[in-house]
Amino acid sequence: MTEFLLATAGVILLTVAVGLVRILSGPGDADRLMAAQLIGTGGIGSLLLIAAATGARGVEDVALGLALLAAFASAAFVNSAAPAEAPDVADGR
Amino acid sequence: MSLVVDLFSIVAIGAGVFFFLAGTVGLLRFPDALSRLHALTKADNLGLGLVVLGLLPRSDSLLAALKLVAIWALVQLASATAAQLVGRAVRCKGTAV
Amino acid sequence: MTSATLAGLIGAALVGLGLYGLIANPQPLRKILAFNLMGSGVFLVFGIVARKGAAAGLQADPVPQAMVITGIVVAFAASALAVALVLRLFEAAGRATLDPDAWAKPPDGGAGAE
Amino acid sequence: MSVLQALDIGLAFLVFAVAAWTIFARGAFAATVGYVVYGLLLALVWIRLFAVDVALTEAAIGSGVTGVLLIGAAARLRAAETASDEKPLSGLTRVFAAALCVLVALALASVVLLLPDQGPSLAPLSMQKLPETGLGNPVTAVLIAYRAFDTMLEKVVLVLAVVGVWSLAADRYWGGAPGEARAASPEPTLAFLAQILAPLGVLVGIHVFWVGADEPGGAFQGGAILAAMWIIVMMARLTEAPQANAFWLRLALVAGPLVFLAAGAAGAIFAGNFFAYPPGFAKPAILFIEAFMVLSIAVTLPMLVAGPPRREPRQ
Repeated sequence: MTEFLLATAGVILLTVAVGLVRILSGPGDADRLMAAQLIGTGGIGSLLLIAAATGARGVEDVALGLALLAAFASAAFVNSAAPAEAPDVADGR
Repeated sequence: MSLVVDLFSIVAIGAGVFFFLAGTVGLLRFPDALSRLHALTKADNLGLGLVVLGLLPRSDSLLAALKLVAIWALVQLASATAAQLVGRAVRCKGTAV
Repeated sequence: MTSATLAGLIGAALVGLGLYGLIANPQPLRKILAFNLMGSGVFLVFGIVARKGAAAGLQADPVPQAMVITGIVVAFAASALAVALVLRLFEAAGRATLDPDAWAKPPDGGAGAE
Repeated sequence: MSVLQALDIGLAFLVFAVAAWTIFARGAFAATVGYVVYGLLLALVWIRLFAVDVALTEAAIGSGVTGVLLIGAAARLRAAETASDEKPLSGLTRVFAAALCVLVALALASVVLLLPDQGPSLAPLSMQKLPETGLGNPVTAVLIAYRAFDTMLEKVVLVLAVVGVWSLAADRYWGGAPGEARAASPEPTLAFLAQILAPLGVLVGIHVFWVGADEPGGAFQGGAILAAMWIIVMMARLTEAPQANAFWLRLALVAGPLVFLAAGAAGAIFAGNFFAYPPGFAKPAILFIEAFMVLSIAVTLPMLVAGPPRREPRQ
């Protein structure tokens, strides 16, 4: 079972790596921001699997911290891209 | 009993990995940023949910199990919000593309 | 090769990579990034010392771990100060370059003096 | 080769590749996003080294808070990048620099390879004295008891960093608030996220601090999570950054090192040595000090991210 957990963690990391190659190259900043999202989800998944396999204690808290901070990159981007004096970005709908 | 648990974990985590794979395939194949965003946030979150589901019976305490569920819920929230924010950045061309 | 040794080797490679970025990247923000990379490489080398000091029922020596924790926090404080300096330079002068020759020319565009 | 080894090697390659991306990427923004990814991968490596306390710190500070700082800076410096008048290094200098860096990396790598399998360790000593502190987590014991003086000085460094950042303010802004004013209508999506995330994050932060006595966690990690929650609330413009001359803010900034120093001095009087804790009373003393450290860290990190004051102080 341990082997299975580790192997799945590896496969998830691999898919994340392949996704990162595609996403980090752009073309736009939006694509690049998705990289933070991709590694957030995939990284937490493989973190939990590795922890379950190796029996490291207290790893749930690390994953919890990562999950809390998963949206921070996008939030920081939106926050600094749209300064306060700019008109509120309309939805265009 | 432990065989049943193992089988459950293998099926759930295996399905989770499949969705991670599907998400990456979507990233590679979809032509524009918005549909890539769609593939990424939907498929990967389902994948993480299934991985968490598979790990649930293996956690050693109720608190640990609750934490696992909380992790998944928080990632859901973060992904949904980030997808909204990034999607909006794609739409208003001034800041992206 | 153990996973600890592997992490140590990655640490060594990161120090080299960060040092190169620090020298070769002209923009100050990129230099800050490179410096952080170098720092985390050093932390990883610390990490292998901790892992190889596993004893007394512990899986890693706590003393290097504690030093890395304080190190990460101090590295963040230093980066924040550096970023603030770069942003202030940009705000005050309309550009953020470390190239002394560039300052001889008048600025072309940018935020302008405050 | 076992599955674990394969995973370790794959992880190592991934870390190295993302690190190389942050150095060689074309745009500063792309590089900073790479750095956020790198921070998260590093947390995975720390888990593999069984240093969960460090992984927690790396996750909260290395990836999360540093990410906000760098992405914000990259977005603001975009204009500087397009109007860049730097000339890149000449080819020859580049080759020399690369050679130097390869040499440094090789020297470090050989040191790593020459380390004995069972290195020198302070682990037995820290475990031996652990019962006297009343703690169960030796890393916390090192931070707050065995090497308390170090940690106290490190808190002073944080305060000095805030003073350094604040001192970059223009004269007329001295004592004012950093960042933009509170928006009349905050960005709705971000506000939604912040309103749900902040209460949960405060809970998690306090939990991480509290379990830090016995399990992985502690004042730095808990404080950093609390700090992140204040940062997200400020980013959503639900609240604005406080004025730098606010008395409560300054008190909160120095409370950690001040209480720590006072406890150290009290140790000299009551326990016979500077930074000694009286026997049987060590754990309450440590938790008391840590609580103020959490407060100071939770206030210091957002102030460092917010930057120097940019508005005139209100009287």
